Amino acid sequence: MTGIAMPLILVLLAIAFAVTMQRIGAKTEATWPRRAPFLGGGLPETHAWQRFHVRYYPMTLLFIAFEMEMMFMYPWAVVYVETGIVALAEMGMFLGILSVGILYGWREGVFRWQ
Amino acid sequence: MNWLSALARGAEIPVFAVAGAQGLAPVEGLRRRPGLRLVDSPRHARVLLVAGAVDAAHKTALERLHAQLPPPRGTVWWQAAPLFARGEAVAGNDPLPAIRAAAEASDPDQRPDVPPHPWQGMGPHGQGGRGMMGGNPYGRPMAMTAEDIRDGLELDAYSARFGPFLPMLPPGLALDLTLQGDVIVSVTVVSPPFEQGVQGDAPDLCAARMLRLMGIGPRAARARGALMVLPKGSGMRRRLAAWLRGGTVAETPEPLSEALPGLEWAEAVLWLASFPPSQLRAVCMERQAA
Amino acid sequence: MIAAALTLLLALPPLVWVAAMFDRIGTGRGAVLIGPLQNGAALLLRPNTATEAPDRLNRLLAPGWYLALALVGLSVVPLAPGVVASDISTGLVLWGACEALTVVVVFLHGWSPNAPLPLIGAYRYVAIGLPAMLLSMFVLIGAALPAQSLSVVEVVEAQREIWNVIRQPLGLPLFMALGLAITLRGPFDYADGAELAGGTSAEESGPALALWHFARAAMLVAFSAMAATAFLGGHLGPVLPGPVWLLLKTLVLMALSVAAGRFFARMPPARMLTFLWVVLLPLSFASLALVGVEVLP
Amino acid sequence: MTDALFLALSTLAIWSGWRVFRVDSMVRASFQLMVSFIAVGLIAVLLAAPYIGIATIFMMAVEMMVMALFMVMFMMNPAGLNPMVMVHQHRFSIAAGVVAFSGLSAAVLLSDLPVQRVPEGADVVRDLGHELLGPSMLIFETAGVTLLATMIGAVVLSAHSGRYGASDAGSLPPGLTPGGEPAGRKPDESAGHHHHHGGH
Repeated sequence: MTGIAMPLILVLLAIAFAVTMQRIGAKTEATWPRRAPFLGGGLPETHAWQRFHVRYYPMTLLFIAFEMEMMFMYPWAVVYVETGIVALAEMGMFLGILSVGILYGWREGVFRWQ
Repeated sequence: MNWLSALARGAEIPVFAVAGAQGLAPVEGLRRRPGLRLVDSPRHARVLLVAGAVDAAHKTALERLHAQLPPPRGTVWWQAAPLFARGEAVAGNDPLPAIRAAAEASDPDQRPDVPPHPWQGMGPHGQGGRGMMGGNPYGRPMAMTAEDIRDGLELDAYSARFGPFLPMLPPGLALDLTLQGDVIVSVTVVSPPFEQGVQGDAPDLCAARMLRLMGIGPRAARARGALMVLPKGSGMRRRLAAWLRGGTVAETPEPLSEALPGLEWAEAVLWLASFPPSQLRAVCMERQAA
Repeated sequence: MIAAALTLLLALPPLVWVAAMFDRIGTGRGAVLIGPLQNGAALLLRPNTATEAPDRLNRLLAPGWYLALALVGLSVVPLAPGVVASDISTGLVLWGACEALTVVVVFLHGWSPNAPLPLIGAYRYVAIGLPAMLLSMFVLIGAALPAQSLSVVEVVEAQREIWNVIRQPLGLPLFMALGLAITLRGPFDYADGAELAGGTSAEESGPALALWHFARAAMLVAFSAMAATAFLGGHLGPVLPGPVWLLLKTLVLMALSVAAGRFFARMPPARMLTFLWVVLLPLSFASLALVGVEVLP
Repeated sequence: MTDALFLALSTLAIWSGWRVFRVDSMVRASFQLMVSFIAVGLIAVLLAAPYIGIATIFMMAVEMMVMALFMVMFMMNPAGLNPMVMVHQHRFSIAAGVVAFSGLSAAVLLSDLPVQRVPEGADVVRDLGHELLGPSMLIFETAGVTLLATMIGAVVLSAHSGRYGASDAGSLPPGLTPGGEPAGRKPDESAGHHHHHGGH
């Protein structure tokens, strides 16, 4: 199982390339006015890093549950044709159950900004 | 790297344009000029172009912006009185020769090289901070928790002055905003948009500015689907449709400090862009006079 | 395997150049051929400036990771029968993992400068990038059904009779939605849009910015090659040799993606989130159900 | 080749796992953990589990992304601008770590591990699929229901918006007759705050 060796080599190559290229540009001294974050001439009071108020957090929880379920579908897809109608029915049920989750989430407004 | 420099010589000059009074229409006219490219952030630019008069109250803001162009950088004052002694002033209709010249220039910073707050060597680790959240680590304090207007989670509120030269806001509009996440919690208008005259309210210009924020050009907008992406009930669809038909918009916006809180950033920016600059200026001036 | 990888590495820069040309066509700027190269060279020679207290390591590496993900995604695409750089039996899942990691990398790119506009861009992108990934999972599973395998090689072989784009007509448009999301384009460009003055790259300049654009274009190439393979039969085709067919189909899909990115307007993110879950996701259910009924023996 | 890859990947997994507790930034910690999991996933691929391995990478990418969102959202000093110690209950955690490590090592070394080489070219994904649709069908369907319960639970606990408006504004349904009393069960007055609380 060395099929993963090639992707790893490609990752290393890409990173090496990117780091080398970033050494090309001219060097400048980073003065404080140069380093200030861009706000169109305005200034922030604080650092931008903060306890960021994510407005879609219920969606991410729904998403994780959904993603978990999707992982069952890959092996299912491989044996689908062999198993035939049973597989169709089973996955139909499975997806039906989860669609209820999406509908519920929609009704409760989790896809809006909180 | 000689071949790289030779290749780079033919490149378009990236220009960050600041539109002053009566400057919006001329800047929009530069958008399709070959030889230069208007960019959204000063970090991407080689030349700072100040088009139209900027009053002295904005001198510091302009100097800050100037410092954010990576050096070497140049400045061009186009139909504007220079606010600091760098770059070349152009009065005529074509700033391109001056921009070409500025692309060879190398202005020094206009602002003193001091951190926003002193921090070096302070605190237990020398990074200027104290404890978990205190002090000024690396020159700035950390944001602190505050009430939120939407979901009642007390997370950090980010307060900053946005503008007066942010490309997605009307030129000249400076707002003191408090954000929680990307939702605006409170708004104070610091300075109103610049006077743009009749040209600034031209329907095609207003529509093009709004459509640019939606990521498309005016040609794609002829398919009416573009209107569907705007939120219902905010009047944005109506106003953009009017502009696309070539009509003018004469609606008066609500005062910004009441209309913007509760809006998420993209909505707020689109809402502002859906009014002609003159109307926004009028409503901000009214507030300041009162 | 090594020959295929070398071919990819040699073919990627010209294809990135072509992607940059596509981006330039129709903007009325002229110099379609040489313009992107000149602008790229000029950008490489400019300096990158530090921001206040940035996450230096992640800022340095983010464009590289993005490029790496594009390369790994591209490497599962078979160039001709039996010629594939990463010969792994679960290629479709590996591609999915690259999509997921792209969201992480774009987030890091926006997080690392410690500046407000990139930060907002990063968070908005996560909101849209995550559910957009579900679409591609459904349509790629739809492509795996007739192949009875998760290997991309098998997916191509299963299209000898009939291409997946005919079996699963909704699949390609839905996959293109994901493509626009991972290449930060048009209606799905919540990371680097104009309403954030460049979003996650608003604070980048010089080589870092050039590389980010390079990686975006490389991701467009990777996505188009994958879409051509999963839906348009990949290297299959009469008369011409396989790699030429793959190249032609990839170019067509690149042009289509660029055009779609220019044509569709961007919604405010909350609206797009609802649209994704309530309209596009059920459509991808339907697409899978359709292909499921079709391939039943 | 495989051995060298295994050694490199396990070193990466352990090193980045250790870094999780040494960095100051929540974002770095989350993604260090992700790197660790990616290395473990790749080791699983080496162990002839190509689906489980790659799926681990896939899942961990999105899960660590979401974890980073929540960590930054709720932790003080999320970017580690002020240095801090990521570890709480230092001594206890060291002891727990030592006990867990020695216990697991003992389990690995002392138990009689089965030796069943996966035959070359075996299609393990297909076997997994047959398992899911055959003997483990009930487990599979139970997982569906469990995940639905998870979704509903997550929405109930975290969402502030509701069907009838924001939860702290009462989220009351409209009346059965126009202008009538709100339909449904009356919230218990004495119970104070009700269930929607948004995770303070």
